[in-house]
Amino acid sequence: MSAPQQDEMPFAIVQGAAVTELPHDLYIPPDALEVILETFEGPLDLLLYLIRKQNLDILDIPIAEITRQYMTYVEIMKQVRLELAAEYLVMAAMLAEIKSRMLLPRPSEDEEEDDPRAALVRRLQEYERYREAAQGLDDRPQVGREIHLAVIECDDRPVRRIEPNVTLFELLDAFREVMQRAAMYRHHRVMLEPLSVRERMTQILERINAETFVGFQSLFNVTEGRMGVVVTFMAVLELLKESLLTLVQNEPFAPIYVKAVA
Amino acid sequence: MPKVNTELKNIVEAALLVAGQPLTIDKLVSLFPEDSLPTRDEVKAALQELESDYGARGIELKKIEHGYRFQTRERYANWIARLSEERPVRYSRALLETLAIIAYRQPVTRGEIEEIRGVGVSTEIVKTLLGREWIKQVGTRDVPGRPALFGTTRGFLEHFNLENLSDLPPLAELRDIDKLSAELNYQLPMDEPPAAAPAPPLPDRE
Amino acid sequence: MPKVNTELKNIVEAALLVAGQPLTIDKLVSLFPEDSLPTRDEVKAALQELESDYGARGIELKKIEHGYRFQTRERYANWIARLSEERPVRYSRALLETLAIIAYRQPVTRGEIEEIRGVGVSTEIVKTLLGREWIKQVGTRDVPGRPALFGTTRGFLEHFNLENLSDLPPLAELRDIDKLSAELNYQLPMDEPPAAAPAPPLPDRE
Repeated sequence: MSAPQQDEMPFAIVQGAAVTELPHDLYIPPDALEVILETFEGPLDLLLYLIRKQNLDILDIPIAEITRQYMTYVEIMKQVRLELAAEYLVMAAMLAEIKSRMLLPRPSEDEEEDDPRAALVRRLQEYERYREAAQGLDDRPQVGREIHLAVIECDDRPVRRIEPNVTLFELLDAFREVMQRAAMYRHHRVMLEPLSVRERMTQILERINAETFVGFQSLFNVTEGRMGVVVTFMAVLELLKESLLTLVQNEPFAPIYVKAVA
Repeated sequence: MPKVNTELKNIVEAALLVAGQPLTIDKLVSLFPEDSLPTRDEVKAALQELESDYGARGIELKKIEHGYRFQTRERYANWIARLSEERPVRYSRALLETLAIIAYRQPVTRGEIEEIRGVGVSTEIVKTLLGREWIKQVGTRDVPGRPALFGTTRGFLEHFNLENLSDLPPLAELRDIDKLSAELNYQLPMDEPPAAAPAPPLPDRE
Repeated sequence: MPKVNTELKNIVEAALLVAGQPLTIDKLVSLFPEDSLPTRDEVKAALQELESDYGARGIELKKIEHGYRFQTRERYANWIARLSEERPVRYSRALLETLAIIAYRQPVTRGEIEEIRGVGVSTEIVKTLLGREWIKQVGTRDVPGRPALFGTTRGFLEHFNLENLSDLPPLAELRDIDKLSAELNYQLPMDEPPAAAPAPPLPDRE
């Protein structure tokens, strides 16, 4: 697709002139063009490529020439690729600006004027060192590529599992969240008994079963004091309400017995 | 017996130690390029030398059917076992929510938990909580299907360093969890009894 | 240096070979029961002996941060590569450059990476690096938007066979801008590159 099928099909329009042939100094076989364009990691990478290709020193870029080559590339990229990163155009503008500043008359000798290329050179250098570092990283021995971890099997290795820890905070946080969710559904109005009653309900259920009767009074532990007795009583009432236990009294004033609902 | 080439032996050693499965002699031969294939006898000789090199080490070379592999010496099994003690996985949010609902709503059936959470509770979660001995079945509800009722255990209280359930903050306070967390964190580590907090007021109803 | 106990050395050897990941000295100590804990120095001595035992073998003991692991020697890579059919993954330059900037400049924001590279950093790349656990968010920069600051992880060191970050070769030196040729090429337009400028020497290392 990048190869020119007909001479009249220009690759690009550079500064008003149609480019029908790839510039000689691009050194790119036409069918490889797109692949190559895609290998550039951005405008800095392209610039470095142009500079290095001509064995030029970053510190001494012939800005006019490099700008011309850069523009050619950018125009070609515009033609063959639908999307061109905006950064390429920003760079093109920057190059044009540097070029024009360098055309201005030289400032007087005693005036220290920064080379207009300075900022660009710094960026290029900065980028280049990381580009090299990236190459250096890739050249390192990597696990799974040059080096492999020794790991031997141990069949009958008893696995001792350690259970994850959970903090009370995590538990409460989970509960808060679920309650918030539940609150969004009105019809799921969740009633919460005092926790002490809830706990006592569990304890009572553990003590009773469906087969044998347990004395009602034995559920109470007087050493818990008044509050404990009340909690137990509420728990029994709650269990009754939820039909989890039955109370049996054979005759008035006879002992009351409790058993789980079968 | 051909003399053993050190490079050959090293390559065989490295291959066996990274393969993760027994390697046959043929497989070991195949690691070499066409133009420098060792003979099967040479590989066998390398294996024999390796076997004696590791004669008194922490691992040993074993022949398994037609393959060879390194394995740990059995008598070090106890030490090695402790290696795998780590890496506890984290519990899922679903599990924590289920546990929290059981704590606050006990005795409660799985169906009721699902109703509150708005989503199903997997059998896996219930099993994990039972296995951890944080919850137990305390009865069944007298409705069709007779679903199990779950409640928390002594182990639950111990893990969360609670003397009893009413040490859990009432729901109303949960809304201000950030303030609460500061206090709670203060209570950890678990060994210490909770700073004698006054019994919280009876929880509000929602 | 305490005399090395063979059993201790064997256990350390077996544990490292079973673990398949770096183990710290503390972890190695923890493999022993309370009543026979070796000292850290004893374990260190065992590691040193192992290192020299394996000095000319197919695998070597390598230190990564505070951990130790056994790995194949790089020079046997070609043989070991034939063990498995899978081709090792190749990473794109964009990914490697991003990683290099994070490694050398950490902590660094995505915006700063983009500034250096001169192009945007795709979310895909950041995700891949996070997913491989080579980088992690280490904080946020206190500027508007509070962008995430990234740094490398131990997984990064492990993968690239680095004992620590200072094992990375130094970045190429930034040459002084003042050395810009005094002779600005004012002679525009020019189609030819300036005569001089021989290939620059390899950049010095810092």
